[in-house]
Amino acid sequence: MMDISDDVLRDLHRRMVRIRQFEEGAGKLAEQAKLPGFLHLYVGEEAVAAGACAALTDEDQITSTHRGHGHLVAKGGDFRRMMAELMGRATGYCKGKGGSMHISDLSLGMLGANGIVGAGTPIAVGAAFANRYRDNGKVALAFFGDGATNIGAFHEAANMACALHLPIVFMCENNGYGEFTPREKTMAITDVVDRAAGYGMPGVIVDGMDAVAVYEAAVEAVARARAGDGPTMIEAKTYRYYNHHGVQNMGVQYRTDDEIEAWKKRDPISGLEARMAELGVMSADDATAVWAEVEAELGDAVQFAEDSPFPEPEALLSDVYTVMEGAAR
Amino acid sequence: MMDISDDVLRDLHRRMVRIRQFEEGAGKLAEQAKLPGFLHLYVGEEAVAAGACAALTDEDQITSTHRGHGHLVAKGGDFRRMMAELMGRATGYCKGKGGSMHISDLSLGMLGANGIVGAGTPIAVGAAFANRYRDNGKVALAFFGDGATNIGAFHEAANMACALHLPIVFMCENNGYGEFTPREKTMAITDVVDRAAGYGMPGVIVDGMDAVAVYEAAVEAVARARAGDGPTMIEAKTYRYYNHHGVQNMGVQYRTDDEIEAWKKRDPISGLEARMAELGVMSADDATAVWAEVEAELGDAVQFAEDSPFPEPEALLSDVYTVMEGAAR
Amino acid sequence: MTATETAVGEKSYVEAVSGTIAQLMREDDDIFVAGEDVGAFGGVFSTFLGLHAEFGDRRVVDTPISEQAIVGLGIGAAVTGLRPIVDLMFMDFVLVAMDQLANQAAKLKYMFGGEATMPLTITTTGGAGLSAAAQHSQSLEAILCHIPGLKVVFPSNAYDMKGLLVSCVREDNPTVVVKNKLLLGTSCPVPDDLYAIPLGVADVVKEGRDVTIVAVGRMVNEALVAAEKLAADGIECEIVDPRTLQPFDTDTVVASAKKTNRIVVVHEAVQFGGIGAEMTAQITEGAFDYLDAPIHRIGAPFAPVPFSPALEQHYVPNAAKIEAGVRQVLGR
Amino acid sequence: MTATETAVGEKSYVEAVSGTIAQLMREDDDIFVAGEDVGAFGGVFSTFLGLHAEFGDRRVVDTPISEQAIVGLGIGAAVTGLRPIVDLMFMDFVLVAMDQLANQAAKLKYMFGGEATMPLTITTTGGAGLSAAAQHSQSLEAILCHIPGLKVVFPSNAYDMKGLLVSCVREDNPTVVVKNKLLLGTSCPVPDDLYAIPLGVADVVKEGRDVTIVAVGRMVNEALVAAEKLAADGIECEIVDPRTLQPFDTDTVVASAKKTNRIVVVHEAVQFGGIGAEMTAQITEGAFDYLDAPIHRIGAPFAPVPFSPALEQHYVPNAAKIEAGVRQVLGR
Ligand SMILES: Cc1ncc(C[n+]2csc(CCOP(=O)(O)OP(=O)(O)O)c2C)c(N)n1
Ligand SMILES: Cc1ncc(C[n+]2csc(CCOP(=O)(O)OP(=O)(O)O)c2C)c(N)n1
Ligand SMILES: [Mg+2]
Ligand SMILES: [Mg+2]
Repeated sequence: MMDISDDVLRDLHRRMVRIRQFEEGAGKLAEQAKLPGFLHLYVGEEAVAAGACAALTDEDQITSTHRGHGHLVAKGGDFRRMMAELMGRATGYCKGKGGSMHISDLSLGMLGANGIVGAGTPIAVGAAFANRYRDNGKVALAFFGDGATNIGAFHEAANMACALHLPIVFMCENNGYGEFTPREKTMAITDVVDRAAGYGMPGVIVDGMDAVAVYEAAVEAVARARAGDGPTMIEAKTYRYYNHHGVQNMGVQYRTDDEIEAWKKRDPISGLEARMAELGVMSADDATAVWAEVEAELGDAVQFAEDSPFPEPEALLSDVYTVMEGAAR
Repeated sequence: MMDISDDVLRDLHRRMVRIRQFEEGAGKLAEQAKLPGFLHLYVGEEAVAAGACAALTDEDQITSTHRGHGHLVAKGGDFRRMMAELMGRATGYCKGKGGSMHISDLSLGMLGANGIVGAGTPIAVGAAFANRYRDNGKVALAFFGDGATNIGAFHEAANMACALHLPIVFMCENNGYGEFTPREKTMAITDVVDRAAGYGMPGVIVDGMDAVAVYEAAVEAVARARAGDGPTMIEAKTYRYYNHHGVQNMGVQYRTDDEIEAWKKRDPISGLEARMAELGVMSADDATAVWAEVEAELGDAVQFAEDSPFPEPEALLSDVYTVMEGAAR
Repeated sequence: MTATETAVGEKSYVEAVSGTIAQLMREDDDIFVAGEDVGAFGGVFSTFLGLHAEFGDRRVVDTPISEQAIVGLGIGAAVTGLRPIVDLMFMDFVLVAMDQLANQAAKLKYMFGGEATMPLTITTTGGAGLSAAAQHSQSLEAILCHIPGLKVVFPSNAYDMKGLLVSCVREDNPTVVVKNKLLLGTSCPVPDDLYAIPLGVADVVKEGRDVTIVAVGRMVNEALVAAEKLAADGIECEIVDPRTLQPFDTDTVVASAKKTNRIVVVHEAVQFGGIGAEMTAQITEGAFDYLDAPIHRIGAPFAPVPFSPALEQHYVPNAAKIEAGVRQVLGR
Repeated sequence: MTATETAVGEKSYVEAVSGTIAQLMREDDDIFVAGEDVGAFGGVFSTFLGLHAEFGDRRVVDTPISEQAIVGLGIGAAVTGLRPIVDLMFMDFVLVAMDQLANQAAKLKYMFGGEATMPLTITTTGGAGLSAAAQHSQSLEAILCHIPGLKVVFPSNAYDMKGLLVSCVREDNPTVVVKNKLLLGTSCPVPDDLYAIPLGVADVVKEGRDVTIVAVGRMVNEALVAAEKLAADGIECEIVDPRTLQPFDTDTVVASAKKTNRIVVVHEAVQFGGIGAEMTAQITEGAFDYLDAPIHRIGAPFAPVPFSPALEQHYVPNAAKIEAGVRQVLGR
C-alpha cells in the first residue's frame, strides 16, 4: 500500500463531498421540477471519480458518460456553470445547449459527458493519441460503466489503445446494473476486468466505495501511462444509491431494499471520514466545516442558476460550426 | 485425442481438395479477367473450413466473411452455382446479384459471405438464438478473421452469445494479417483466443493447417453447444497463400517469401495425404482419383457458368423485397 | 380508417404497442421481443409492459447494451424463420446499429438473389420535446428511407400504431416502426381485435380544398390545430398523413396536390435532406402543372437538438409554424 | 476555377489526394493520417502512397479494423488540438462508424455550447462501377448532409480534389471528403502549389442557355459527355458542379435555374431521398416562377447495388440517361 498523505485524504474527502452535495442538490431541484430532461445521479459512486481525478493533473483529460456530473465535479468543475447548465440557462457550461448529458469543460480536460453508452471511450483514445503525438506527458482517462463494456465502441477503443500503446487509463464503474437490468443478464462474467487481458493490458479490481483504494490504483495506472508503458484497466466495484435516472427507486423492483441498504452501509464518504478521524487527520468539526462550505457553494450556484437568463432563441443556430475567417458561409 | 474414423479423414480430405480446386480455378479465371469484382481466395486455409464444417450437420448454420468460398464449399456448396455467381450469371447462387462477397445457400445453412468485416457474427448469434428458441438441436458457427476480432460487432456478438448462453461456436481464422497489415500492429496480444475469457467462454487454439485438429476441436465445441453448455471460441492458426485479394502477392512486400514458403511446407492437404498414406487409409492413387474427380467437377462448373446467361436488366429491381400477398406494393 | 366489427375502446399509444404485440405473440409463437430493458421492466417507455409477465424469459429477452448485436440477433433469427421484434431504445441509437440495419438487414435478401426472407420488425422511439438534447431527440427517418430494403412506418396516433404494427410484424421484410415520445401518452378509440393497415397507404385525415398539409407523425396533430385556426378564416386545409414513409404513397399525396394546388409539408426532422425534400420532389414531378405556389417545407432548423426548453421550443415545428406556412402558400 | 501563379502539371485524382496531404503535412506538424492499411501499403486505393515513407509511424498510422475507434481517434485528437485526417476505406463503412460521425463529431461543438473546435477530416471512397456489390459501392452522401455539424465535399476531378482537400484539412469543423472509385485514375492539370477552393461554392463547369444539369461527383463527366451529344442538336447545356454538398451553394444553382428554366439533377446515389431531392426542393423554392418544366431527377433505382456487370451497368446513371432527361425536360 502507498503512503497516502493527509493532504491527499483531505482532497479525496472534499471532492466526494462536493459531488454528493451537488448531486443531492440537483436531485432536490429535479423533485421541484426545476431541471428539464433526464438526470442520472452519481450518488454512491463518489469514490471512483474522486479517486481517479485526484490521480490526474489539471491538464490530463477525462471522458465521461451519461452519469457525468460527478466526473466534472471531481475534475474541478464550477458549481455555478454546472447548475446553470442543468437548468438550461445561457450561463451554463454549454450555454444551455447540452444539459446534464453533455456537460463539459475543455479547460479542465473534461471532454464531455456523453449520451451514447460507450461512445466516450474512443474519444479518450484520440486524446491519448494526441498526448503521445505531442509528447506532452498528459494522460487520458475514460470513465465508463459495466454495461458500456458490452458495446462495440468500448471494445474498439480498448483494443486500439493497446495496439497503439497509448497513455490512457480505462476506469470502469461497475455498479452492477445497466439501467434496470442486472449485470448477470447481460454478461457471463463476474469481473469486467477479465476483459483487460484480451486487449493485452493489465487489469485491477478495486473497492469502488473506497476513494483511497481507487486513488492508489489510479496513481499506479497513470504513472504507467505517463512512463510510456501503455494502458491499464481498473474496475471499481461500486453502487448507485438512486434510480438509473431521477431520484426515486421507482417502478419495478429491480433492486431490493436490502441490497441498497447493504451498499449504503459502506458509504464512501462516511467511510473515509471515519478513517480520517481515526488517523487524526480530520475531526468531526473539520468534516462539518467542509460540508458547510460546500453547502454554501451549492446554495450560491443554485441562486446563480436561478437568476441566470435562458438562452435567446437566436442561440439555436450558433455553435453548429466554428465560423472560419474568410470562408464561404 | 479422439478416435478419427477413416471416413472422417476421407471426408476432410475431399472437402479440402474441393476448396483448393475451386479457389485455384477461380484464381485462374480471375487472371483471365473472367471474374468481375474482388476475389478473396481461401487457399492455404482449407483445413479450417473443412474441419469446422465436417463437425456440423447439414442443418447447422454458418456465417461467413469476405473470404467465403471455402466456407460454402466445405458446407457442401454446388460448384456450378458458385462459379456462375462469381461470373455474375443468372444461374448463380444469388442470380448474379451478390457475387463472391455475398455467396450463400440457405438450404445448406450457409447464411452468407459478408462484405463487412465482423458483421456476420451477430447474425450467427441470431441463428443460434432461433435454434435454442425452437429447441431444434441445431448449432450455429461463425467464421471470422483475426482482424475481425478488433471490430465492435464481433465483440457485441461474442458477449451476447455468452450472456444468453446460446448454441454457437466462434471460429477464428487467424492468418496473421488483416489485408496488408500484420496482426502485431493491430492488437497487443498474440493469441486471439485470449479474448474468450472476457466473454466467459472457453477458448482453444488449434493448428489451422491440420484439418484433423480443427475437426476435433470443432466436434467438442459443437457437442458443448448442442448439449446446452454455451459458446466456445476456437482459434485456428493458419495462413493464406495468395494476396488479400486477387492471385498475386503483388505490391508492397508486407509478407516475406520466406514466410510464405515456410507456411506452404505445412500445407494442410499434402499433410493430410501423407498422414492418410501412412495410416493406409488413402493411397497415392486414391488421392489422385479424388483430385481428378474434383477437377472434372470444376471443369463442368466453369463450363456451366460460361454457358449461363447474364441476368436480364429487369432483374435489377426484383428481390429487393419479398412481395407480400395482398399487400399494398 | 377501416372499422372492424369489434369492440372499440379508448387506448393509449403505449398500449397500442404493448397490447398489440401481446395479441400478435399469442397467435404466433415465432414472434419474440428483444432489447434493452424490455423484460420485467417493460421498456423505458413502457411500450413492452406486461409482455415479460405473460410470455417469460424465452420470448421477451433483455439484451446487453449492444445495438449492433440486437439488430444482428433479429437478422439471424428472422432469416432462419422466426419473426423478431427488436427494440432500439432511442431512434438516435439507430446510428450505432446502422451497419446491421442498412448493410445487412436491408440488403441481405437482394444480395442472396432473393432466397432469404427477413420478417424483422425494429421498433424505436424518436422525436424531440423532452429536453433530452442532441443524442436522445432526433428524427432520423430520412436516413432509413434512403436505404432500399427497409420499410419505415411513422404512426401518428394509437389507432394507426396498432394497424401498422400488425402489418409490420406480419410483413416478410425488415420494417422500422417509429414511436414518438410525445405521443406515448395520447389516446384515441382503438378496436380491441387485431386489424392491419396496409403499408404504403396514406390517410387523408381531413379533407379540404384550399391547401394540402402533408404531415409526418406527431406533426399531424399540430396540423389539425393549425387547420382549426385557419378554418376560422375560411381556409380549408386537407391533411394527409403518409403513415408509411417507405414505401411512400405518392399517388394519394399527388392526387391531393392536384386538388388543392398548394402544399405545405411538415416533419420534425431537420429540414435539409429530410423526407420533406423527397415529398417536395415527388409532388413537383407528379403535379407540376397544378401547383400555384412553391411547396412550403417545414422542418427543424439546421442544428442539433438543443437541451434548454427555451431553445427546444423554437426548434421543433408546431401549429403556429404550419399556420404561417399555409398563409404563405395562400398569400393571405 | 481560380488559377494561381504556380507551375501546373497533369496530376491524377489519386496524386491529388496523396500529394496534397504530403504538402499539407510538411507545413503543419499537427496533421496526421490514420486508417486501415494507410501506412506502408499506402491505402487500398493508393491515395496515401508515399506518406509513410516520408512521415513515418508517428504521423501515418495503421489502425485495427475498428471504424468507430478510427473516427473516435480523430475526434479526440481534434478536440485536443491536432488536425487528424482519418480514412474510412469504403464509403459503405461510414455506416459502421455512424454514431461517432453523426452523434459525436458532428454534434460535439454544439452540445458543448461552442467551446470545442473539431478540425477533423474524414476521407472515404464511394461509388459503383467495379462490381464490388451492395456493401462496397454505395453513395451515402445524402445521409451525411442531413446531419447538422458535418460538411461534405464531393470532388469531381483532381483539380477540385486538391483545392477542396486543402480547405477541409484547414477547416475547424468535421468534414467528409468523398473520393470516387472510377475517378481515381483520371487526371487533369493541377497546380503544384497548395491552393484552396472554398467550401460551399459551386462551379459552373460549362455555361449554356437551354437547360441546367446539376451533377454530383463523377456524374459531372457523364454530364459533359451528354452535353456534347446534345450540342450537336443545338441544345446548350449549363453544367453546375456543387463540389460541396454541405453546405450547399443554393445561390449558384438557383441563379442557373432562373437563367435556363429547365433543370436536370443527377447523382449516383439512390434517387429516393438522395441529395437530388433536396436540390429539387431548393430550386423549386428559389426559382418556382422560372421553371418551365418539372425538374428531372436522375439517381440509382431503388435497389442495392448489384454485383453482375450485366446489372450494374443499368444501375448507375450515365450520359445516356442524362441526355434522355434533358430531352424530356426540353420536350425534344
Ligand atoms: C448506445 C446506447 N444504448 C443505450 C442507451 C440507453 N442507456 C443509457 S444509460 C444505460 C445504462 C448504462 O449502463 P452502465 O454503462 O453500466 O452505466 P451506469 O448507468 O450503470 O452508470 C443505457 C442502456 C444509450 N444511452 N446509448
Ligand atoms: C467494416 C469493414 N472494415 C474494413 C473492411 C475492408 N477489409 C476487407 S477484408 C479486411 C481484412 C480482414 O481481416 P481478417 O478479419 O483477419 O480476415 P482475412 O482477410 O485475414 O481472412 C478488411 C480490412 C471491410 N470489408 N469491412
Ligand atoms: Mg452500470
Ligand atoms: Mg486475417
